[in-house]
Amino acid sequence: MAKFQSLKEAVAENLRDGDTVAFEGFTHLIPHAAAHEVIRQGRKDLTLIRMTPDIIYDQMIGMGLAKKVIFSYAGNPGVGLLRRMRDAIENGWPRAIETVEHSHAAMANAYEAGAAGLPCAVFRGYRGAGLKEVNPAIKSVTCPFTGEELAAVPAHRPDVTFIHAQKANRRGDVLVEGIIGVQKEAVLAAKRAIVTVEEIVDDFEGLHPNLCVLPHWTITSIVHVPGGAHPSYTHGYYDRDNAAYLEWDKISADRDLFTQWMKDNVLAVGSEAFAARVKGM
Amino acid sequence: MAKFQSLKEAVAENLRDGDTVAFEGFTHLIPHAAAHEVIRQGRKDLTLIRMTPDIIYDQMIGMGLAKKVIFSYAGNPGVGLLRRMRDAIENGWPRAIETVEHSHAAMANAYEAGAAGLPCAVFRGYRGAGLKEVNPAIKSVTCPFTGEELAAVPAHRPDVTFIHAQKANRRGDVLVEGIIGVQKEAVLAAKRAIVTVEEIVDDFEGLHPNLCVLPHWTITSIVHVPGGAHPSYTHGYYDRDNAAYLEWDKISADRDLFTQWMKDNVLAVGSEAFAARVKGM
Amino acid sequence: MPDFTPTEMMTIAAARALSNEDVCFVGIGAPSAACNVARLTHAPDVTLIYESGTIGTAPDVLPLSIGDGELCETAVATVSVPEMFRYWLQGGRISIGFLGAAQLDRFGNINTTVIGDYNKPKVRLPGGGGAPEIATSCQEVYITMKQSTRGMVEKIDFFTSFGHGEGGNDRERLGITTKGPTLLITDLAVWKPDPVTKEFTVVSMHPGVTREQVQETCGWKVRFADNVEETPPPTELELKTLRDLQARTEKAHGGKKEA
Amino acid sequence: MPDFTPTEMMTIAAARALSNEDVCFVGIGAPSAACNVARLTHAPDVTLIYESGTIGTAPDVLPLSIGDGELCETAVATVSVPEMFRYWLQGGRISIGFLGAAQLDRFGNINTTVIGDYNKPKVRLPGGGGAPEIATSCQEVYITMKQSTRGMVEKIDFFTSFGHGEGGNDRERLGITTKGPTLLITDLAVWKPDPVTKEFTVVSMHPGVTREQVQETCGWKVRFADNVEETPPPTELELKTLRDLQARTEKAHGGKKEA
Repeated sequence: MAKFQSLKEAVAENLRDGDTVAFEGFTHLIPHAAAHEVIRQGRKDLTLIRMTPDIIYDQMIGMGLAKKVIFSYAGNPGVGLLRRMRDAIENGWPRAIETVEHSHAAMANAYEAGAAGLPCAVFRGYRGAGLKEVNPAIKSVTCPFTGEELAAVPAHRPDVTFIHAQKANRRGDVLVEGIIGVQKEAVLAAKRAIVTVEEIVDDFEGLHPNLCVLPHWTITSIVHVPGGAHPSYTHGYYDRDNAAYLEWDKISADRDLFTQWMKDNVLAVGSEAFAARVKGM
Repeated sequence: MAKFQSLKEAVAENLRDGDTVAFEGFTHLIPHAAAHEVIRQGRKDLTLIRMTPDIIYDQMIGMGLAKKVIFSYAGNPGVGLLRRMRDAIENGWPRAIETVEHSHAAMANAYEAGAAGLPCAVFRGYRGAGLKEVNPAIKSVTCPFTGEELAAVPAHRPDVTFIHAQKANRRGDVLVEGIIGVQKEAVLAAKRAIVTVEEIVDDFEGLHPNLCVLPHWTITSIVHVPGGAHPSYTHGYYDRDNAAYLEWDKISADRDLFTQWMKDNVLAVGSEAFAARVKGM
Repeated sequence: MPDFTPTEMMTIAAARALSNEDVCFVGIGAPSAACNVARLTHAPDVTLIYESGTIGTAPDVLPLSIGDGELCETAVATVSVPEMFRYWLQGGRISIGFLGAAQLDRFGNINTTVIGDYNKPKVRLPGGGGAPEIATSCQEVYITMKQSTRGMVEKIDFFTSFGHGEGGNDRERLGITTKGPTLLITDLAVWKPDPVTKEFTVVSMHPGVTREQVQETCGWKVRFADNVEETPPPTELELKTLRDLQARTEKAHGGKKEA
Repeated sequence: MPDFTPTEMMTIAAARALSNEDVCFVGIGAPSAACNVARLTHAPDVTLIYESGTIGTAPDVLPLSIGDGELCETAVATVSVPEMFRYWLQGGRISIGFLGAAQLDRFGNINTTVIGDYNKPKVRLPGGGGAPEIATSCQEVYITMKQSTRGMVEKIDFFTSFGHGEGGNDRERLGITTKGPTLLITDLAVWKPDPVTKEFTVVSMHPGVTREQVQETCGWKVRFADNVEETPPPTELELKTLRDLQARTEKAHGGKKEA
């Protein structure tokens, strides 16, 4: 049953050192405010799952929170490489990280299988692809009817999933709209789910019946954080801050610049700072 | 690319004797008008797929069109048994039919796998259930990570799927709303898809982005048939004709009564009769 | 004590077994009435899910089918049927699955498929629908049915859905981690499985019912608990809620053509 | 003939390869520009799909990411990412998959994963994203990239996505039924695989480009078709459409903070 609480409380109560955690949102609705709170609380040895690590994991990896990253596309979308993640992989700074690399199809299927309570996902994938050779978590099953060999990967079952969404109602049901990504699956696959929202409304009266609504009994904690996806965006509230993505390429290129930026913009401020960042966007 | 045509043309062009065909709609949006046209055209030796055969297949089976039925619940919902289907199974009237019986979970997964282009569906099912012993299409695969034995069934890949939907736009995109059932999956799993609709509108301007819309390039043929789901219902247009479901129990109880009813209400009329049947519902 | 029928008592006893925290997968007929009476009396926050994809629904009248329009109109969300069976049922999100039975044995195994041999049935029944996986994926299963020697039998003709098999730890042996049938509510009594043998045992009889009546309408030798209680009779509120619901339902389903 | 850059020629040549009947899975960068130029010129009905779940989208500016808001706002429908990869890509609904490459070999095999050894990379590139399955599930694959000896190499460091393997019927041997890379469009030329060996062969050079230039910027010994044609130069309309699109994009993505 969803509790309404502060981001500080939600993170403190639900995320432990060593947990496996997913922060999802496919370009849209990336839960940046939640990640910053996790950084401020200094969680350690996390296994981070995410299709596209993006700036959000670049920051967490650069701050040394991650021991392992499970992912399928480690780029700064439309800009280039993730420089903090590269530095960790290539040079072990600030610590070495283990990587488990998949394709998007495998990651999406692994979340789907997690939500579906299955131990593994079965799909047609990785044919001729090199990841099969370097990732022991890619196996296969044989179709008992046709003999076709299909790819199999373990289901994602995070200890905690964080997502950002447009709205919660007072019962704690959550509405996700627009590019909905793998958020429903990531929430249903997890043991505990924390949702930051732009807005809390009385009820969802009048909503179309076929929208992506997560009932309150699938959510552990709901936190009101306007702007909480910045520099990602929230459909219906504010646009993507593309300039910030471009700027990140410069900030993340240098260890000192990065460290200073994180001090000024993450460690020294609270989640209430996000509202101002999206003003006028 | 979707063609707009008459129901007569759509059935004549797309459905052949011996085809495997699905008429889907989970209680809601059952494509009765399309089934009646198939009966009028006298198709033979069909393999009928449907989760809940319902009145629609009771009529087709009773008229001798089916050689095989793949299903998971052969009841008249809320009323009782399907008497024409029983008569075919128990007494071979008007012809013997083969049955392939599954659970709902298996049927839903088999459509999902068909839409996903997979040869089989993998799920956790049939544990301790007797259908495993009598249906050779139920097999298993072993999870390569946990060793768990999971159920596997062949994907549904109908030659033709028929559905009924609320709206098409002039490009041929189709909107399905409310209880959406397995319609999207049944259409995407099929080689050819025929959709009857309540209404054809200019465009879908202003529609919420996350609704169930089938793009025109997934549809073979669109037919305007107001009332085409009766006695099932179309959310937003007319209610379920529960009295007709109750009445069917009597009509279908007697071979002669059934035959006469089919002559009067199906063979002697056209699909334009449906509009009148839902007037005032 | 108001007058009430055995079926009313059955429905109300079933309703009482539900709480605000439950997420119920609802079948049609008695289970649907019981779940909605619970919702309209002591458990307003109970979550009702119908296999048509309607989650958190609150119908004003009982649906005739599991896919009536009102289920969707009053639901928190309506999802596709594949999603319903994958994410919600198989995903382990349902606390209580309600099942009825054409034939039931003492271990909660259910037949709704055929009477007689599967390949040459005497009576072809509707089949399992969602039951095979409801029986194993829900955390617990509640069964409701009227007692009769035809329905409560020594040996069912077909295993539509698995209860406790031949008793004991048969579920575990099949790798099933859910509890299975934990409650049987009939028109005469409330039954619970013995903790060890898993045989259904009468723990409570409805007001005025005798042990003889329970045995006469049951095809196996009935076990009674050491202390068999009397089911509290329906309260005025429970009975009024159920009857009002049924009156609204009757009116709605008479069909508008006749109206 | 208007002035144009090699990159503009590349984008426009790629755009011309698309028709109204195509359903394209679009990546970011050059493919996105090419697909949208096609849509804005000769193929207004081409269906563009981005892996974020947006189906039939028609953005007014080019997205910076594959999940920009405008893709959703202009789409026929936006579905979940698991559905995108299961029903639409794996389901065989996509006619053309567009891919770029950090490294490419003569058989259309692509590396976007690492330079150097996978476990001790010299450069850790972004990785495959959707590419491994785009390469095998789309009916055909079109590749666009600028020529360089660093990019077009004898041997790629990692098989991010499979093209024609070592040529011939390598795809069939792996049970892959789709055509794989059927077109390579660079800033200098248009290449097609030899029908038998599957080695990419230059079939057309862009205006003013010499064979020497093509060879100098390619890490393998280039094969030329018997009749190498000259790519028709961009038309005024094509060029204007591309430049207008890029101007709108530039303006939109400068970021409102700076505005």
